[in-house]
Amino acid sequence: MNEGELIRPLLVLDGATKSFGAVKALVNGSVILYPGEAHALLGENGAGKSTLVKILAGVHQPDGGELRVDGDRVVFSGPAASRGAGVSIIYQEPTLFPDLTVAENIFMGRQPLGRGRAIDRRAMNAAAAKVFARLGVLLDPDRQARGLSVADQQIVEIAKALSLDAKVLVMDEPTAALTNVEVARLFEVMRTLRDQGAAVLFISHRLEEVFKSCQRVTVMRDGAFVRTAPIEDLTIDDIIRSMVGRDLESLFPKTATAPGDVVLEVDNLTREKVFYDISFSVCRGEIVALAGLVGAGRSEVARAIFGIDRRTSGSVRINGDLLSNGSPQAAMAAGLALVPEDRRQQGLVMELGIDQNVALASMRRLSRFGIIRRSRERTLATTWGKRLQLKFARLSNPVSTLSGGNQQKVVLGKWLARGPSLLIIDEPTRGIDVGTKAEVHRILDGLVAEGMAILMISSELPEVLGMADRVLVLHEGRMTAQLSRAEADEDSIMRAAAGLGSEEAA
Amino acid sequence: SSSSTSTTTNNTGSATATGVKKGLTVYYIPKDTQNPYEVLADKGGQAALQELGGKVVVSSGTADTAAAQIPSIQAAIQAKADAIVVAGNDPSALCPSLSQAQAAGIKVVSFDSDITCPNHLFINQADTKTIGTSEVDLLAKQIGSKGQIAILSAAASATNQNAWIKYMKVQLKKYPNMKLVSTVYGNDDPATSLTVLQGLLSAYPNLKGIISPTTVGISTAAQYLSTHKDVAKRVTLTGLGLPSQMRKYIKDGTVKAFELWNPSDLGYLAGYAAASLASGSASLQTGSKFTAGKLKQYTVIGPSGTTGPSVVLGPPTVFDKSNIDKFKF
Amino acid sequence: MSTTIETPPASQPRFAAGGALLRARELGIGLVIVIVFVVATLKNHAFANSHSVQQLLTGAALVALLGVGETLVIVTRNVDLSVGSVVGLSAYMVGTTFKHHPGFPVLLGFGLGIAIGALIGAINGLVVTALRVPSLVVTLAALYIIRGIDGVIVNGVTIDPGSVPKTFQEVGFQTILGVPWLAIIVAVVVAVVGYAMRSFRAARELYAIGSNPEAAALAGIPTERRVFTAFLVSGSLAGLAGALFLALHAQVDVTAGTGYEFLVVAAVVVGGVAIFGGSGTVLGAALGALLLNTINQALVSSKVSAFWNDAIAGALLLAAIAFDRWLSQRVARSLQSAEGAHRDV
Amino acid sequence: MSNTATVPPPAKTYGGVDSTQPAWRRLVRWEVALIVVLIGVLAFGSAESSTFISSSTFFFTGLNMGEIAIMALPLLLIVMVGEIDLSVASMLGLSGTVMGYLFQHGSSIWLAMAAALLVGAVGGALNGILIAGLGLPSIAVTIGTLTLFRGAAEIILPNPTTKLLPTSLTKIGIAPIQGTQLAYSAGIFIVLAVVCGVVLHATPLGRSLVAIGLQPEAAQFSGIRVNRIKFGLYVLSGIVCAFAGVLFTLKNSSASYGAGTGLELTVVAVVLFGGVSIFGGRGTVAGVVLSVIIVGALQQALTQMHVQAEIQNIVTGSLLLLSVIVPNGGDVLHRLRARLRVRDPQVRPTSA
Ligand SMILES: Nc1ncnc2c1ncn2[C@@H]1O[C@H](COP(=O)(O)OP(=O)(O)OP(=O)(O)O)[C@@H](O)[C@H]1O
Ligand SMILES: Nc1ncnc2c1ncn2[C@@H]1O[C@H](COP(=O)(O)OP(=O)(O)OP(=O)(O)O)[C@@H](O)[C@H]1O
Ligand SMILES: [Mg+2]
Ligand SMILES: [Mg+2]
Repeated sequence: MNEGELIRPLLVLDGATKSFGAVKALVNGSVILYPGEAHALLGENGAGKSTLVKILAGVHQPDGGELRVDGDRVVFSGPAASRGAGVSIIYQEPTLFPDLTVAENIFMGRQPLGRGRAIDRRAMNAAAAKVFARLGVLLDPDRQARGLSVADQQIVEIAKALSLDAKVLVMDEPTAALTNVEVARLFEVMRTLRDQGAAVLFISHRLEEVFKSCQRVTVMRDGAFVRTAPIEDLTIDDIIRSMVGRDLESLFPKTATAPGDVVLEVDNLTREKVFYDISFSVCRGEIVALAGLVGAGRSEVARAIFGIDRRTSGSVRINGDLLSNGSPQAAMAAGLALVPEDRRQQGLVMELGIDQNVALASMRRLSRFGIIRRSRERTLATTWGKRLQLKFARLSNPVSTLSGGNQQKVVLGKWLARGPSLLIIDEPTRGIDVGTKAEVHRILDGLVAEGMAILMISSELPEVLGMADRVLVLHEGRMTAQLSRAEADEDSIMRAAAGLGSEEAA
Repeated sequence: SSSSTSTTTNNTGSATATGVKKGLTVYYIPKDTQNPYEVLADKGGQAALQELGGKVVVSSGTADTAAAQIPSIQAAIQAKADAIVVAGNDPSALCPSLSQAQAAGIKVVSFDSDITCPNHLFINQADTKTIGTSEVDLLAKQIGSKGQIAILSAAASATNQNAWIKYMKVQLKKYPNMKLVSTVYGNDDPATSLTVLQGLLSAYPNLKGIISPTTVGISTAAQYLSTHKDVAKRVTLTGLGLPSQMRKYIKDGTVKAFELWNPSDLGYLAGYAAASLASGSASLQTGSKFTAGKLKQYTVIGPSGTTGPSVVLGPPTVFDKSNIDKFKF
Repeated sequence: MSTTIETPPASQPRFAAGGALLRARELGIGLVIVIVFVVATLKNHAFANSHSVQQLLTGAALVALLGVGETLVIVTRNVDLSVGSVVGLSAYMVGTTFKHHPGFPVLLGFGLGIAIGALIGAINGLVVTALRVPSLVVTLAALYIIRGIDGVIVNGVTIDPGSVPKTFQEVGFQTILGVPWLAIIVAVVVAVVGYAMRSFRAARELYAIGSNPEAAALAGIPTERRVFTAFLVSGSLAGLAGALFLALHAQVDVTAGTGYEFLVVAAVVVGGVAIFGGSGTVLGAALGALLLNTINQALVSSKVSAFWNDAIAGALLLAAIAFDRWLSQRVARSLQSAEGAHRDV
Repeated sequence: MSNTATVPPPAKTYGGVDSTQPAWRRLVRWEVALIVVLIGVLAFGSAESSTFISSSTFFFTGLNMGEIAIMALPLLLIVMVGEIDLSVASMLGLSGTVMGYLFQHGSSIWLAMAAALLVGAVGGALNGILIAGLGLPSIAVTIGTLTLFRGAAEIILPNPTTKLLPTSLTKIGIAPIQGTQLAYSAGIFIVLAVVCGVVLHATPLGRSLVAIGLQPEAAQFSGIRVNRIKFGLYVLSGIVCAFAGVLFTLKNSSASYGAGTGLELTVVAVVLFGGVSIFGGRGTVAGVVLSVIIVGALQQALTQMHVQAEIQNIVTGSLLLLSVIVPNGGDVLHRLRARLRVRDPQVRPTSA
């Protein structure tokens, strides 16, 4: 893209700063976007990527620095202003209106008007259908957004951004919840946009995607600009080094362990309309991965085992004895722990302090005569904070002030503090940077070494292949394969996930 | 609780000719601060105490509940008042507080709606029996003593209403062809009164007459009839109402006749009674006499049935075209 | 996903499902109203005569009108508890104006009522949006304050029919072709606002705000201005309702409109408006009000002892809420099972 | 605020808009403000009325606020989990009615009281089933039961009781606890408040309530029995309000179905004025206790000064408004400054 330097940049953010009270989210946010380029923005959790995005979106007003669009200095008083300037955003967390139709979600505030400035629904639905066609998805534009799967929610977000035909398209981890196929489609769309002279700012923790789709890379660390370079001048290791600020030892540390006796035994587990006849077992000292496409029903299996959802039929045994249906308390008593998929809603009470969150699952143990002892609570949090290398200012700070990776560590600590015999962990590293990723993997490896049994749900194949002793594959709520570490590879898992049936099944 | 005071200059404690001390403080505690009927009564009370060189404090809540009246009673105790004149929102819920007041040496007088507490004087607007019977007779005269009739009352728990209704039923025995088909309660709230009235009319298409022994009820009903001539043609309305509110309906013929006494006279009498009790110039003994200024002399009647010692203001006035303009309240 | 061709364009049937959701709510309530009406008529034929039908409409009119405004507010995930007190104040103010300025133009009377309501609505909206404080608390406080002010003004003096212009009162009872004026006015308001809520961007943004406030902000919706408007409308309609209250009763004391706040919220919820915002129609709210009033009058006319009214009304309210939930859950489930059908590889 | 799937709890303003508060704000607690207000009220009262600072004022305040205060405690807990109960006053009326009816018809006073409490438990359970069980919105449900309970009371006891209750019990309406100036109901409130305070602020259950109020789903995933706890709270509320109804009946030495009509708003106001967030998760018992005292003292002061009841309503409303505005004052200023920062010349981008 060297000839790119000759062209006038579409958008320039220069030395933007932003702090939230004590937290310095952005020290030097700088990025230059040229027409027709896909530009990757990389950095660890909490590096300040989303904050930078929210400044481009006009959600946050920067404390300092300047922003130029088409060479003119601009100040975005709010999202509307940003959009008006031709910048469209896909936020990290889906921002849908569950009560409105998919089409209205896409065109809110810009609905096509008919006679008497009244909204022309037919035209609106047609337009939405067009965008979906572009993305190669079939979603009913007239369907309520409530009940959309995580993936579909992300699809709608993308459609929303595309429908704006913006000069600058910013995507904050749009692929975190997508299937490879959808990701591939998204990349095609990105290409067409670039051909039309738009600029794309792409944020992802999946470096392989970045290499597939982007021309230039900007790396951030601790809220500050580190470097910008053409992709071809970089190797994965260069990028990781400048992200983490040090060399990184293997991403998937895996010490072979001999599986002990069976801890979890699932037999013909069924939940109507979600999954059917799931049977498997997990032993001490092994990591069993539950693979499949988003929407396959893996989380639901986990929820049913842990008792959040009631199972329609089938049985769950922990260390031999039956687990009563629909009771997380019973599951916890039996030594189960579930690190859920959605940190912000399910894993943590965002406004409670770090210590109180860590203690949340062990309050009884921490209290004497029914009174919680704060001292013990703090000790517990400190201990696990150390063991998990948690980065935080004060234990009493609300977890909302931590970055994604550190939030995930708090959830882990909360459950490990109970010393469970089986740990179910759903998307252990979704939206977590490589550095922290490696840490989390090391922690998991250490746990199985100590003889814990782990059931890991993951949408990232490398993670599955790297960490699992055995791989179970789900397709539309049915188990299509059980693969040993030896049998498991990219191809065999994807075939099973796609429901094409693997060799032995065929 | 709401208040307004009226004082007179000379406050020496010496007894006057009527044997009533000067400088007395009487707390008037109406059902609520807004009830127009009782606003008139309170004014009468203030006039009385003015004449006696005393002072009236009007104090009550905004809602017609006993709970809202209790703080006012407490204020009277705190202020070392000489007497309390109260219109009970509830027959007995006020008794504990009033007994505290009596323990503090405060004389208790009730008016408009009586209370069941011991040792108090009830100022009866008109003999309960008379009201009950006269209402029925008044209606009977207008509808030729036959047909279905109904009662539109205030709250189901209002003592005075229930007492009158009791005597109405007794009197109805004299009219075999008049049938009381229903009693509905409008809680002295225009909207509720209207709803129940409408329900009443659709439930009993050939209803002949309605008695509404409450000012809010009768005026609401009158307004409805005056705006629905077809209904007015077949339904006759009477009851207890304020001339000021009913004048229009008497004039346009919606209502032929209704009755009431002068509320301010009622308050005025209560004021004199309270002052006399507080001065010891009158007692709860049957036959005890006291003069009530312009209203001349009154005698305490002995307890009868649920009513304790009481004095009766006098027979109610019947208002119709002939006299309605004479009354300004 | 890649083989999207295989999956049939399931659009049509699901559109039906979506539409059914909207229709079913209003239909459901309409159905219940009819049932109550029929049962009441069977118990007492007089209930079906044109007269009592008119009464059903007039009786429900005011609450329905308030329900329309309340719907706008609740849809934005707020609530307005001050409506009852606004009715009281507006009714009395218009009344005194007529009393002390004989010959005050009738139409201006309504204008005055609306103006008073609008003022209070504006204040509510301003406090809620500018200071970002929960509307439930703000409007509860407003309820206390306005009632207080009303009491100070009224001070035991009733407005009596004599001082209310005849033509003004006629709005309260006159009918055109057997349809009460009140009902017509409310019907017009419902039609207009209902259409706007379906078809105008600003109105759709109200739903968006209630459905997901943060997303609304990100979508660049002027959240504060919209919420403010909702309160403004609610206040104005309450003011109008006050004027109509005066027209209907021709006499006003301090009790006017007491307890309406809960009645209105009840009607709105029965009408299928989600109490936590995002969905619901003004037509539903109006029907909810009609249902509650139908129930009340049916009870009286069916000669059920007056003492049973509240109990039965309360029970039916609970039933209505439960029914609505059951309905929406069924729809949601049908949507979920439908969803994902298209997501195969 | 439980039934919206993808929506974060309304109180949370993370993202969306700048949500951070200056450090000094954490020091300024609403409770402190309340104490200031209380001192103000006392000073004002004693200045305006010679009889204000007196043992009888103290007794009367307790006597008048007792039941309201007692009902405020379970409501506090319910609001903490993000729900509400508007049926409290109707339950007070219903339980009193049941008690009065049974006693009137010759059952022993103790049996009558027991029955009243039982009714409270049943009524609370009804709320609990509809709200925790079926997941219906509590504000709508309890408006329904508000009407239902009052109606039931009306059916049971159309006319007030006449049979006088045993004076040994009704004296709680006249006399303070021996040797003190404390009304019985107030005494009971203090005990309950202490218990409530310990439970809410120091026990796993209390912590669970906070978690549920802030983030129900996270609470559920942490093994907290969200629905069971909510159900329990409503049953508790029912019983406590029934108990308040018993006290109320004894205090008035008679029962009538209208008892406590309209008190629900007062109770809600007292709780909110105590600084409890209507969205749940935030609130203290201390705040509620202070607010009870302030409201009671204010009523006494104003009544003794012959201030119109209407004015008292205005004062109550204004205080309520302050209780939500003052704690937000910091944010408001913060936002205004943010606004001003944006106000500098806004250059519109021009497409080259
Ligand atoms: N509204 C806020 N209030 C307080 N702190 C915040 C806020 N938003 C972000 N932060 C903090 O600012 C830092 C940067 O956050 P940001 O979300 O930009 O990181 P990120 O690079 O997007 O991380 P991730 O890859 O996990 O999304 C983090 O420490 C985060 O906790
Ligand atoms: N928010 C939701 N509301 C309703 N249904 C959902 C929701 N999320 C998922 N589903 C449905 O539940 C099933 C499983 O979805 P889910 O995304 O949990 O599967 P998954 O394999 O756990 O995917 P992942 O864990 O990678 O997100 C699918 O049918 C999906 O459509
Ligand atoms: Mg981010
Ligand atoms: Mg999942």
